[in-house]
Amino acid sequence: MLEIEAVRAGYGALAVLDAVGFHVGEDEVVGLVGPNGAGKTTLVRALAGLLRPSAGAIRFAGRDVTTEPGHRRAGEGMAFVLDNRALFAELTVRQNLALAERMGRRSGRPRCLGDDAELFDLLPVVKERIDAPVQLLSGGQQQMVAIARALLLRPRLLVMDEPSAGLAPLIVKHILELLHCLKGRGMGILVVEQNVRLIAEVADRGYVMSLGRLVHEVPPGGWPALLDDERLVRAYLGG
Amino acid sequence: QGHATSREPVTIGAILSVTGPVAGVGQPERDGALLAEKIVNASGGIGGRPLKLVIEDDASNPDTAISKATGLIRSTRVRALIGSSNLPSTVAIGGLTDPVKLPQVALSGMGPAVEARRTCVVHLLAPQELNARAALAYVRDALKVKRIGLLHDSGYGQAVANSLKAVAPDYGVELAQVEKFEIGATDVSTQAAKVKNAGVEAVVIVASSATPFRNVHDLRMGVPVIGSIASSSYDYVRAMGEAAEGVIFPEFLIAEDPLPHQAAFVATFREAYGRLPKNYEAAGWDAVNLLARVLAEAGPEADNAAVCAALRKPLRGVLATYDFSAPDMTGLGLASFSYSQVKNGGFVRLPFPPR
Amino acid sequence: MAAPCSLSAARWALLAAVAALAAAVPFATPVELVDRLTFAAIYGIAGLGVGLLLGQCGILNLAQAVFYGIGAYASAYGCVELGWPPVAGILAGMAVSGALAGLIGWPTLRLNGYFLALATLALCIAGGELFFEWDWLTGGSYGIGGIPALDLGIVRFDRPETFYYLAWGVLALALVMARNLIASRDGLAAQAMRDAPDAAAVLAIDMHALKVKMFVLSAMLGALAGSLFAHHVSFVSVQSFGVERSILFLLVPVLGGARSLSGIVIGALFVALVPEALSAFGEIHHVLFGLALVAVVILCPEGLAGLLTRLRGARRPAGASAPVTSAKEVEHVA
Amino acid sequence: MSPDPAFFAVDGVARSFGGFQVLADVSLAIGQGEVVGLLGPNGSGKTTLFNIATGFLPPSAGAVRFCGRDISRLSVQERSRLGVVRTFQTPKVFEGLTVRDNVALGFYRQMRAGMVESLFGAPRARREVADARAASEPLLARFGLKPLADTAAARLTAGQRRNLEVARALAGAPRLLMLDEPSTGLTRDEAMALADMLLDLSAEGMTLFVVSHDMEFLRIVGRAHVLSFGRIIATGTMAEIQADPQVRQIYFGS
Amino acid sequence: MTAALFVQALFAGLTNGFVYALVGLGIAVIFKGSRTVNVVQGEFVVIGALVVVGLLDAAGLPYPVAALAGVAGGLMLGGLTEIAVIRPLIRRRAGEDALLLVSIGLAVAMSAAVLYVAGRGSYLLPAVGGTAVVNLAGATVRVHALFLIASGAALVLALAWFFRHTALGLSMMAAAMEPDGATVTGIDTERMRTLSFALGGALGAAAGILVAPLTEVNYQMGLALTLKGFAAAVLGGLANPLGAVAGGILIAMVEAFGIVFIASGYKNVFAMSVLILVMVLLPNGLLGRGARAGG
Ligand SMILES: Nc1ncnc2c1ncn2[C@@H]1O[C@H](COP(=O)(O)OP(=O)(O)OP(=O)(O)O)[C@@H](O)[C@H]1O
Ligand SMILES: Nc1ncnc2c1ncn2[C@@H]1O[C@H](COP(=O)(O)OP(=O)(O)OP(=O)(O)O)[C@@H](O)[C@H]1O
Ligand SMILES: [Mg+2]
Ligand SMILES: [Mg+2]
Repeated sequence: MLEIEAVRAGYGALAVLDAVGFHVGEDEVVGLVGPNGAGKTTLVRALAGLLRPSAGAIRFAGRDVTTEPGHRRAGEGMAFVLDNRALFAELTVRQNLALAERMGRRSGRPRCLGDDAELFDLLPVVKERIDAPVQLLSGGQQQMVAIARALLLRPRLLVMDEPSAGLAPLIVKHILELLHCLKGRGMGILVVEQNVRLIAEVADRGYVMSLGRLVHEVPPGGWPALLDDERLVRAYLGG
Repeated sequence: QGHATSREPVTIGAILSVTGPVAGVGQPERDGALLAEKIVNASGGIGGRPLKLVIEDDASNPDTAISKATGLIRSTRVRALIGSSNLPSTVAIGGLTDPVKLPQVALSGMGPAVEARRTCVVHLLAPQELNARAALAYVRDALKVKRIGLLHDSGYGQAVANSLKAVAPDYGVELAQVEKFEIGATDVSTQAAKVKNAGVEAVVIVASSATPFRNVHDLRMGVPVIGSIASSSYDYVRAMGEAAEGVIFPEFLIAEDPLPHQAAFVATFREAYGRLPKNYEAAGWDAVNLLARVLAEAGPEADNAAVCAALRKPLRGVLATYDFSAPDMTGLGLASFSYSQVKNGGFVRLPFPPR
Repeated sequence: MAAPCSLSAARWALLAAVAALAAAVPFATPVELVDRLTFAAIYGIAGLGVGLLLGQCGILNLAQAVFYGIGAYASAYGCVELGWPPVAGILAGMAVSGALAGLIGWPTLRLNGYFLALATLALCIAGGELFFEWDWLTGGSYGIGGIPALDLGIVRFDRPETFYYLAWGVLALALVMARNLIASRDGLAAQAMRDAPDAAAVLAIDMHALKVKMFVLSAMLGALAGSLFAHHVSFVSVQSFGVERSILFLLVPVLGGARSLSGIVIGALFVALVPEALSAFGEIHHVLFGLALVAVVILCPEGLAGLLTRLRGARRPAGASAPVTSAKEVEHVA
Repeated sequence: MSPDPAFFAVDGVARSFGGFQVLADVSLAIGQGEVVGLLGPNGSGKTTLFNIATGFLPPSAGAVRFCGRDISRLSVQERSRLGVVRTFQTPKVFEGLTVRDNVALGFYRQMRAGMVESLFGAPRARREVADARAASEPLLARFGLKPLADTAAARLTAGQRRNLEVARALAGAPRLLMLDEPSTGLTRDEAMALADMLLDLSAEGMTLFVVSHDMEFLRIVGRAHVLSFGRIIATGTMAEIQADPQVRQIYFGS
Repeated sequence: MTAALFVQALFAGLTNGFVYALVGLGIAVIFKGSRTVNVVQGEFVVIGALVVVGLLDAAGLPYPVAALAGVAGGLMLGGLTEIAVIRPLIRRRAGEDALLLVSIGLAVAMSAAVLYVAGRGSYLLPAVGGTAVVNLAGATVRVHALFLIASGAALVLALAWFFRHTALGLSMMAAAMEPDGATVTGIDTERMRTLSFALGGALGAAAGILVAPLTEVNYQMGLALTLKGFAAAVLGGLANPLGAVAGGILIAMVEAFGIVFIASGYKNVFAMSVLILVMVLLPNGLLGRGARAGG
């Protein structure tokens, strides 16, 4: 589904990512963990087309999308929950979601969730505050809208940067269940998190990033071992 | 006589507002001045030496005028200075020419008190009080009415308005309603309505735009409208559209009905530029010609005082006949004015004052 | 810990060299250029006021022409009509401007962003109209002429060459003080409130009082520049104090890079010299000036001072990449 | 520990936005040196309560008391001067300043130089800023920001911003520190280290009021209140709260 | 004061209100779609009108064709401005200051170019109903002024509907508000920005064509128009077309009645004081909404 190869990227003169390569397959949840400043968000932004890599390649569904503008990637089925949420603050929840829904409908792909009701169950705020401008919502409510927006794009690949940030435990549970359910429907999912324990609950396999490089690959079922591995935890803290 | 190109040129500087808000004045002045330079040189220059006119654009801004004048006076070492097209620049430059008594021919009307003390700065356009008197004379003697309304802008118009208020009693005229608007106003219909409301017998408009004329026309007041030199350019009259019809201008009539001494200028100008000249073209032309004449008379090598003395005598130009011998430096009188009225988009001479 | 404001030896040497060069200018250049440079310093002083507000506080001030005008009229009216010594006129101008800024700033500086910019624009328009309307004081479009040369007892600043030293001396002094201010508690607080007002409030920064103080300071710089202008040109009239002049003063810091002080000097030189240089091209020189402004931004979006830094700074290391979209869009009023 | 109602109290506070009731009659009290938690589902009104307590929003009804004084009408900076300081759910850093100066501004309350002194570069004005910068060093080190001290805060990542904000809030030695989700975006170890540090500070007398969804982090609180639809539905130790069936149903989901 | 004077002032306020609003509308639309304040808007108005003048005089086109061509010209000018100047700047992450500077630079260049190309003259366009006036309670109002008010109102309602109810309108707003969010939602932010400038340019030209028959146009009125339009737009909440109309009418009414009741010499002092007062009382603008305070 997603394959990236020796990607380098950064901000102006500052190089952050150093030859990062990995892949996310269909029907799997891949976790990416790493300390503050490791470059996780930078990687997500490069995947989203918000930051152009200076070297390397990004392939999505067999096509090279490295130089493709970000908005086209969305049309092809890459959806993102960005760490700053990037919602349209002055628009209402309904308008925020309508823009994504329209995009998703145009793609012709099937919906991730059966219908709106399912979405509302999952993320209650979407219904409760549907006509409120997003900027008036609480932090967690906004996070839910950001997740809903990504789902409405009917993605084939879902990338989430710290999706649990600010969410109450109940909602985090909902999201974990959702991820389990989605991967069963042929979707690839990449979850970036600080919270290794959370990742361990949902991800099949994954990677540890530090100082802009993938320093460790977590094999399927390897998460609990990672938590026990003194050496890795220290390396992971070393950032 | 013959073409004077062989000897060292006599240099005159000119600071004109070719760009910026006063470009409508500076550009025609430049056209007239350049034409005059050509004609002066074609007819032998100044005492056999060619005339060189160095024109600088002050962009309608006194700061720039100061720097340019400093350069012309001290680096280019001009023999005389023309300008500027706008009053602030003129007064500012005067602060530089006055100490060295460099002859300066200003293309604006006389400004603040300090100008009257500058004995080497002459003004080719009428002082505002004279413009006021020209309008009032017509109101009293031709229209024979007593209650008038005044619409004026806050710049030039304000200066004329102050004079009008001061001298109106001399003419037995009452300014029944005086209304003001900012320079470049796009709508003065409320002010015009107030004037109409006051039930006046004539309206005087002093502004450098066509808008107030149209707004007054829209109110269908049915009383005579008197304009001023600031809005008498062909451009503005065209922009007045239908509203221009019948407006009376107490200023200078040149191209439509040229007097014998104006005919040559009008013909030459028309040939050179393919259009008719009006006040500002004539002022630019006059400035260069007057200086060429007095420099020739005093001799190109004469000192500043001698040139100034030569300048302060009766001199005939195409815009008007000037006489700068008065101690207060005014050069024009009421007799210099000619009155005209717009008919079918053109200016027609009015039989006033009766000769 | 080293004092954060001490300069390195190399920078001292550079500064000394620039100062020496500047001192030599009147001896080595045509007088009209000296005159232009004098105006550059005057614009720089007024522009510094605008720059402090814009760069440090994030306030767009379009009213500087009014304060400049107050300074100019105080000097003109004081010296010509009341026969004051020049210093009295200058101080009176600064005092009146400062007081007015405080009076008007108090209610309006509670506004933010474009609302505040509009309030300053309104002040500029209203002030300009009063300059016209109160012609008993300002002379209206006739202006006030015959303002005497600035005479400080020892020297008479009555020629471009001498005035040049005065104007640049004042600007240099103002820059040093601005530098002190920026490095101080108030300077840091101003920048904090510009970037995150809520967080600044939590740190007990009284933003409103700080803004008012900065506005007063800015206005006083404007008045000082206006007084110098009046004495240099010897004539003042309303035409010099319109919105266009406020925009000119805004260009000074923006061209150089609003947050840098060396940018003020660069911006002032630009607005004073470039139009002159371009006027050689004839009537289209305004078009060219406009395009030059555009070119500056395209060549160095952080201002001309940013360009200098870039030329001096390291080359871009290989491997860095360019962001596709803007990092942070302008903050807007909601 | 029994709360000393004289220190900090919220009394019958209510707030609605154009008919939408967000807080309804919330009362709670915190004693000096206490560490109190506030939790509840998303949108239950936690941040709104913080906004009211710190002066960003006026309450529709009720009062906020600090040290026995009604501070409901004081502005944010006046409350801050009394020692009431907060952090924000979405960190707000001064992007144009260096990381060090961000923290140094935390000492703003202790600085005294006036603008005239600053303009003339008076020794006191210079010294104060230098002192504040020096005093920032231990905090920078403590929050792992030392290597970034001279970079502009605009370049910080989400986690670094969170660290910076907490460091800045601690700088001025607040008396009541209100933290809105301080552990979000931090690594586990950072979160735990922060928890330890906060416990130390509370032992030294600082009062803490913490909003969080992070149960592991919330071990630092002695008591907690649970908000739901703007009402306090449970109060007690974390163990009591985690056992409360109503809280389990609407908040933990089991 | 007579009833006639009152009605006259009322209509002057209404007409000028829509003149300011038409300029402000373009500024609001461009701000909505790009978060930049377009200082060039007044020049768009002047150029739009002058293009039509040129097409009528020089090319002799019939008026409706020339007017449409003028609007199309404004559309292209706006779009081109974005593509040639704004886009490269935003790609290079220029800040707010840089965008303001470039906008001022363009305004200077364009107004000087107008002086260079069209000269110093003032130009009128044919008015609907010619110079005919209608008599209302003793006041006379140009037929064209009524036409201007009606078309202004229609235009603003259409725009409000466009931004609220069409996907394109929403996308334009979204792209300006949050470019990253828009990109990951599949919106081409650069295209949206170009479109908003094109729309602003077309609105500017339309404003010029509507306004010029009443006010004349010349090379130096661009800045004054921009300032009034900016005031109208900001007063209304900046990103709100309906607000621009409310703001424009408020300013113009205060001006008109200031002239009637106070003195025409203090018109702006009065109007600007009221403007500041309104902003202090309504810190989000006439129709603006507040953001969330605190965290
Ligand atoms: N806009 C920016 N400009 C310059 N440097 C930046 C910018 N954003 C991030 N960086 C730098 O890039 C590096 C990686 O940042 P990134 O945001 O990718 O980290 P992260 O792994 O997501 O961290 P966190 O867990 O805290 O979110 C950091 O060193 C940071 O300082
Ligand atoms: N200014 C406002 N206008 C309208 N509604 C508001 C405003 N501020 C907050 N709200 C609403 O009040 C409710 C409570 O918001 P608040 O931010 O206090 O929640 P919270 O408990 O902090 O949630 P979270 O855990 O997600 O941060 C939300 O439904 C929010 O939409
Ligand atoms: Mg991150
Ligand atoms: Mg919250």
